[in-house]
Amino acid sequence: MEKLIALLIAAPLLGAAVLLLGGRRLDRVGHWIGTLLSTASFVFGLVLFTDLLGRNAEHRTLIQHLWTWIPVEGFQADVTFRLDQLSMTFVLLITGVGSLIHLYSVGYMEHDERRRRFFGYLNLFLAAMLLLVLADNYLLLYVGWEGVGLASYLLIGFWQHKPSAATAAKKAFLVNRVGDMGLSIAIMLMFTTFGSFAFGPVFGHVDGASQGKLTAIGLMLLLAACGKSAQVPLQSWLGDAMEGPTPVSALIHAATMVTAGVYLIVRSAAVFDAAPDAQLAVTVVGAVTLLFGAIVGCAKDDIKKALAGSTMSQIGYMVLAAGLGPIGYVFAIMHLVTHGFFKAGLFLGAGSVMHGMNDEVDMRRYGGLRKYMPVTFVTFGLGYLAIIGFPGLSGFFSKDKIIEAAFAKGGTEGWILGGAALVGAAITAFYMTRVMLMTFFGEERWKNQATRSPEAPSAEPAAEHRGETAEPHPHESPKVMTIPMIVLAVGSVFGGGFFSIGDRFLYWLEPVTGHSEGHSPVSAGEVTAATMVCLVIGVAVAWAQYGRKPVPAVAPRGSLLTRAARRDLLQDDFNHVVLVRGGEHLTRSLVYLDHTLVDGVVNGTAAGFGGLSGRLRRLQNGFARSYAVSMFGGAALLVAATLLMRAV
Amino acid sequence: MNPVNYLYLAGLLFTIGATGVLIRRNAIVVFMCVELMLNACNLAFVTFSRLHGNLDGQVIAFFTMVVAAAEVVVGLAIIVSLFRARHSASVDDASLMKL
Amino acid sequence: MSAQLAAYTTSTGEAFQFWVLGTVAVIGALCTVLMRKAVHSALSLAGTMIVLAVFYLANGAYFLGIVQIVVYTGAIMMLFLFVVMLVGVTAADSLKETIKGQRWLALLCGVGFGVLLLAGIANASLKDFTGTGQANANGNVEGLAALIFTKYVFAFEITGALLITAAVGAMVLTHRERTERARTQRELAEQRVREGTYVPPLPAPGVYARHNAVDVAGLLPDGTPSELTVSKTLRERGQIRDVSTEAINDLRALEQRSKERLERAPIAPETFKRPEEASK
Amino acid sequence: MSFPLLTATAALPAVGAVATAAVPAARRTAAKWLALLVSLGTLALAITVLVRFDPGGARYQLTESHSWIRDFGVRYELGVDGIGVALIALTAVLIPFIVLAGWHDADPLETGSRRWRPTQGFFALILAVEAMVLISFEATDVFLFYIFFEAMLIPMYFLIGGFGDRAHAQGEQAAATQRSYAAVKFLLYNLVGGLIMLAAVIGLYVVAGNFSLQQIAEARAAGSLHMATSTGRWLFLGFFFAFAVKAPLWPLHTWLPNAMQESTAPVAVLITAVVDKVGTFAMLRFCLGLFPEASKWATPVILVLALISIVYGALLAVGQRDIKRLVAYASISHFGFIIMGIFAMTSQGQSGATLYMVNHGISTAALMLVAGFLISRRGSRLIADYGGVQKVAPVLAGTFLIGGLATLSLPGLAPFVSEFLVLVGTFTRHPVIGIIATFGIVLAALYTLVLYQRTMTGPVRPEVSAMPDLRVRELLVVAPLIALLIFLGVYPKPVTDIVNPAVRHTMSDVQKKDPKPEVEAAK
Repeated sequence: MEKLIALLIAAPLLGAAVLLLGGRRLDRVGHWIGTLLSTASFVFGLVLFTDLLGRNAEHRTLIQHLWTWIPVEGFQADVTFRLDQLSMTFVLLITGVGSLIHLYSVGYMEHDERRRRFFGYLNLFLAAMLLLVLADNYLLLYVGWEGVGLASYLLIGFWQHKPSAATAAKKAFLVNRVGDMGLSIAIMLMFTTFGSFAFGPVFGHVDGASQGKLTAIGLMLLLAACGKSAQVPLQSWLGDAMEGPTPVSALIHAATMVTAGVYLIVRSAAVFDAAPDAQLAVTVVGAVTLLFGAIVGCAKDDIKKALAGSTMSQIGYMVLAAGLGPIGYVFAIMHLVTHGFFKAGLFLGAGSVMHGMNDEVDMRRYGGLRKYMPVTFVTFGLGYLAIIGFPGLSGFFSKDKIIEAAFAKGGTEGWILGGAALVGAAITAFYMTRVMLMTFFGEERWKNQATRSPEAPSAEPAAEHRGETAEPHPHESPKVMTIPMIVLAVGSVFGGGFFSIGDRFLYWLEPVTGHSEGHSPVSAGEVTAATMVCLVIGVAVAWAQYGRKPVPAVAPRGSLLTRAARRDLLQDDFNHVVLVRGGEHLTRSLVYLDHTLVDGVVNGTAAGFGGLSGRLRRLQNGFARSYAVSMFGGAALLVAATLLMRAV
Repeated sequence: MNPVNYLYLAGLLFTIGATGVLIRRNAIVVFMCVELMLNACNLAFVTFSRLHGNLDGQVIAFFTMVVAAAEVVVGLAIIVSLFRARHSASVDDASLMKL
Repeated sequence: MSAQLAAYTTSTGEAFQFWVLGTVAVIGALCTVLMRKAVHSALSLAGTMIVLAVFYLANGAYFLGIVQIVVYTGAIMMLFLFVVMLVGVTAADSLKETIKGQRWLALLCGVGFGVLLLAGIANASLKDFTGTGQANANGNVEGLAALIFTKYVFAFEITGALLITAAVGAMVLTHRERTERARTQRELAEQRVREGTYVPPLPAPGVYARHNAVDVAGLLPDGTPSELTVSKTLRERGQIRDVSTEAINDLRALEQRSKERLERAPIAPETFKRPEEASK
Repeated sequence: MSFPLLTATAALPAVGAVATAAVPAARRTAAKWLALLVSLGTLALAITVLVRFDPGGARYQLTESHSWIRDFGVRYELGVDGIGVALIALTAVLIPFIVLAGWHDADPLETGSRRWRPTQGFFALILAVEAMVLISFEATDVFLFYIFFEAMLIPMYFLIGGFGDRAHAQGEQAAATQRSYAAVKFLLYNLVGGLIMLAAVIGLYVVAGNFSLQQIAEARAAGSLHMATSTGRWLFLGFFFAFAVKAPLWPLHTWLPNAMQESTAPVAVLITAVVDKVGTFAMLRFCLGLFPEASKWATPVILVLALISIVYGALLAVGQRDIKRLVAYASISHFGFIIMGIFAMTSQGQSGATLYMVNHGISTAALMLVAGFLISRRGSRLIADYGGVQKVAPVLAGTFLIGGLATLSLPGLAPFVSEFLVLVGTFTRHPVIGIIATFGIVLAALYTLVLYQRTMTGPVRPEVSAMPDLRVRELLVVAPLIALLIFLGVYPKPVTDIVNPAVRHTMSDVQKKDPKPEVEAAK
């Protein structure tokens, strides 16, 4: 049965290879090949899953050793896969949602002549992501880690002829690289501490390691997580990443890749449990990000960017939960999965809306679309209810548990974190309602105007090919797009409930992550009540602002906070001023110095010798007599020398 | 008196000749100065042969004379042709060694 | 003095001779270097060489002494003089130095070298000496010959070869192959006209019948002397006698005297009458 | 006396060079084919060396030894250890691609240009360089090594100065002057280094009495080698300086950008991927092998210099406007990694460094050659003159991207393995330096992606709109390199197996043990 694990990765990898090397002759069938192979991988996943279910909890870890990767004196890296409950969960999420989104993309990318390559990249991403979650040691995980980074780079910059897209892709990769730096340093630390970086040995010897080392490792892992999961302070790339095609945003920047950071933290539970300081840092990052993302989400008029903000904030929840230790791990993963469903669904919905609206992304030019695209409306709405944590839907279960766990952390930390989580919930309710209202309700602001608005250029250049700048004719998307949305909607409705009934998700994951019931100062009921209150407040405020009075088609200037939030709370400006400008000046001055100083010293020496010889040349005036003088003088010196020799 | 004085004289003459070579511009005079130096050497040789009491020094002096004769012949020939080429016998005019 | 004497002792006579002639030699050398005219240098050099010849003799090198006089002073120096004449005794080449600092450097080196040399000789302790007595026992010439034709025979032969080569070389160097046909009178004349140089034959030197010497420049009508009239060589040697002023003065004096002797009054203007008018 | 395989390996290209040069001027193509065949033959020989080499066997294998200059104890001694084998293989693999890539680089220019480009000479010189590089990888006699280490400069000088890029912004004349400047600079730098090394070589002879690595090693082992500490250090510095110039180490690096910028892409690859490796290789074999004590003494300074090279090179690469120059500075940064790995004095570091030499050779070759194809199409080296190439020439762009990703050492491609090994090896002994060096990977990503973005993405510039995609010959050059990159990235075991024993020997030379992990240390 272990043999199958490799196939999980092999299938999409094969797909990527075939599609990318296949050339134009595959253009007609390429997308179906990609979809097929990802589905195949999903099927393998299901087979393995049933197999795991067949075993009892202790024996649910499958190890497949393929070959020795880097054998060097004292340094052993293997290509080994580890399939346990945690990675199983991810495998199913990735391949499942992945396949759905493949299907969706078939319709969505229909008009793009580079569709084959798009699917190649998608398969490449699946392979890398699976490698990431299946790796049995951190170095192999690192391969997957950067692999998904590459895939996201390629996919964000898929429309490379758009400078904005290319820049966004580069930015994403660079910011991720900073995170990767953290990961590689963490691996080095592990190597120096444990002499290995395979999961088994590392987690086995944690108690033997010094506190300081463990904390350092934890913080470095956190840095990596921040990079990949767009947590403060490395969150700035996610917003721009929306330059990519919407399916990409759904799959990579909502459902799977961005959650890799959470996976990393949960996977390294043993390390974090032994390093409370690192854990605290994790929780802080999580809390800050969930508020940060939420606030940003409130101000964006670009529907995808708003959703990106919410993604950020939801992952903030997960990280927060993961930072809480055994109390939270399970719920972090649970929220991750449910979030995977509804956020993917929301993005696909957004994509469908844009599809119908000539790729318009500015919500201020939407409105009243529910009549025109009912399926999208329903699925999107369900996803909306799920994310704001409407009782009974999946978001409710996972998020509620996280807030509970936050309070259960105890002490002032508990209160602060819990409070943050609650506020987050309120804001979530607000901005999601806002999106909902601006998109599907209110009067139809897209009427009587060309949707191509100069100040908000569309993300999808496909329209430019079609050259449509006329008034849009909203229409429902084709089946191939709606079916995945429906499936995801179902998942986002029932997922949470399904997992929570009898805590089966808890029992499923417990052997890997471990679990402990924190005793919370506030009872579960109270937390739920509080959450509900926040939810209602959020929705109410949103309704008051966007439901009752009409939405202005051009964004009002807004308060200081709003404007800051529109600019991602000035984080980009900070980066630009400090890093970009500073970097530019640094490099420029260095280039100058290299030319003048380092090179100048050498050239200066050369010039000096040149001048010296020029002077000496004067002596050679060509007059035989002056040469004779020098000869004579030399003779005199010789005589003197001989005499001196004789003397001494 | 000690014959070493001859050596002193020889040294003196040699030096005078050398200095002459350096300061005179007329090729012929330069040549004469060279001859002077040669003669000084000869004197030294002869004196040495006397000091050591064998004739080798004289033989050498003899050869010196022969060589000097040959040298003068060629040298003067050169001067003449040089003078023909450029109507002067000044050493400095032939300052073509400068690139 | 006899060979034996010269060989063994250095008599007071020799000492005296040395000091006197040594001085002469040094003075001669200095003159060689310092004389403005090549001829003078050559002559003073010859003097020095003769002195040296005497010193050779005094040192018991009779053969060399003679050779010195015959070959050097006799042949080589004469050769020098010939060349000097051939090259043309240009008016003494100025001793003014053209290369900057050359002279001072030269003097510095010279003095330094000389001092060192003498110091070296003084340093070498050569108090006692063995004369050329038994070396010259059976004749200096025979002694030399014995050496030259036995020990130094190769050197001797090679030197001979050298001499031959030198002779040939000198000939090759000085021999001038006439490359182009000698130009005829006509061509020369035409060229002169073309170049616009002095076309008519050069005027003769000398002034009237008084100074017909070649070294006297002829006078132009205004009484100034004309260089052209004197031969180039004399001109270059600067051996022109300028007699113009004196000639003019003589002329004036002559007229004066002739006037006095003829006692001529100035001719008064008188009216001229016909004779028949006068008879009436 | 078995068949002198090593001599043959080095001799074949030498003979080939002469033969190629002898081809009459009219038969240009024949010369090219001859050169290609010779290089392939050399590759075959190199593979036999690889096969005959037994990792478990003696340190130096396939040895040959003949007396050469008896009076000075100079011997013609050849022998290869794992490191040598790996680099011989690298050289032999790269040269055919270089020849193939430079197929048209030395064709006579279109009429109107006064420059005469002797095609035969171009390929003959390349083969000559290969021969010298090979023999300096094989030589176990210091003097023999020195001779070819220096002789290498002559053909390189002519390759750099004689054959530049076809088109040039400021016209033919300016190009010629810049080329000769670069060539002279290259020559002077390396010559100075070499002369200093010569002094050290002589000093070594004075101390040791012979030039043979093995004899000196035995003497040291037997304790019969009397080398004063200070003497050893001076000699070490003499050697190291030459190698530091060759494998450009800050601040002796400035010749490399000029040389690579002015020479054609294949020659640039020859410089950075093959010739410069001799420097790093020699550090490993001679500096550490002959002067272990001095090496340990100099380690801190050298590590810092290497660190500066890494960061500095990367930063300058970011600031470049010229594609080739950018690659050159990237190489400087990578050489910093290699040197750091060598002097980290850990087996991971040194294995990594050796692996890095191989991988860097391949990755730079891939990137530089593709860049060369790009430049030959547009006739400009300036990044600003490109844009949107991806749209018109997707394959070219793709290969370029892969080369770039290899340069930023993306996991799954060969350079990652070596770079990570170097980092780990350094980190275990010098954590701070290791961490700072890790910043290099971010900068690497920066300059690579900026280069890719500016040249390949964005709206299509009119000048490149008609740009043809890679031709078959060019694909033949690039595809195998990329395949090699991926293979060695996924399965570097073949190389590491060969390298590890050699590294073990080196480690024992310097009498260093890898630091124990904390957990085991605790026990």
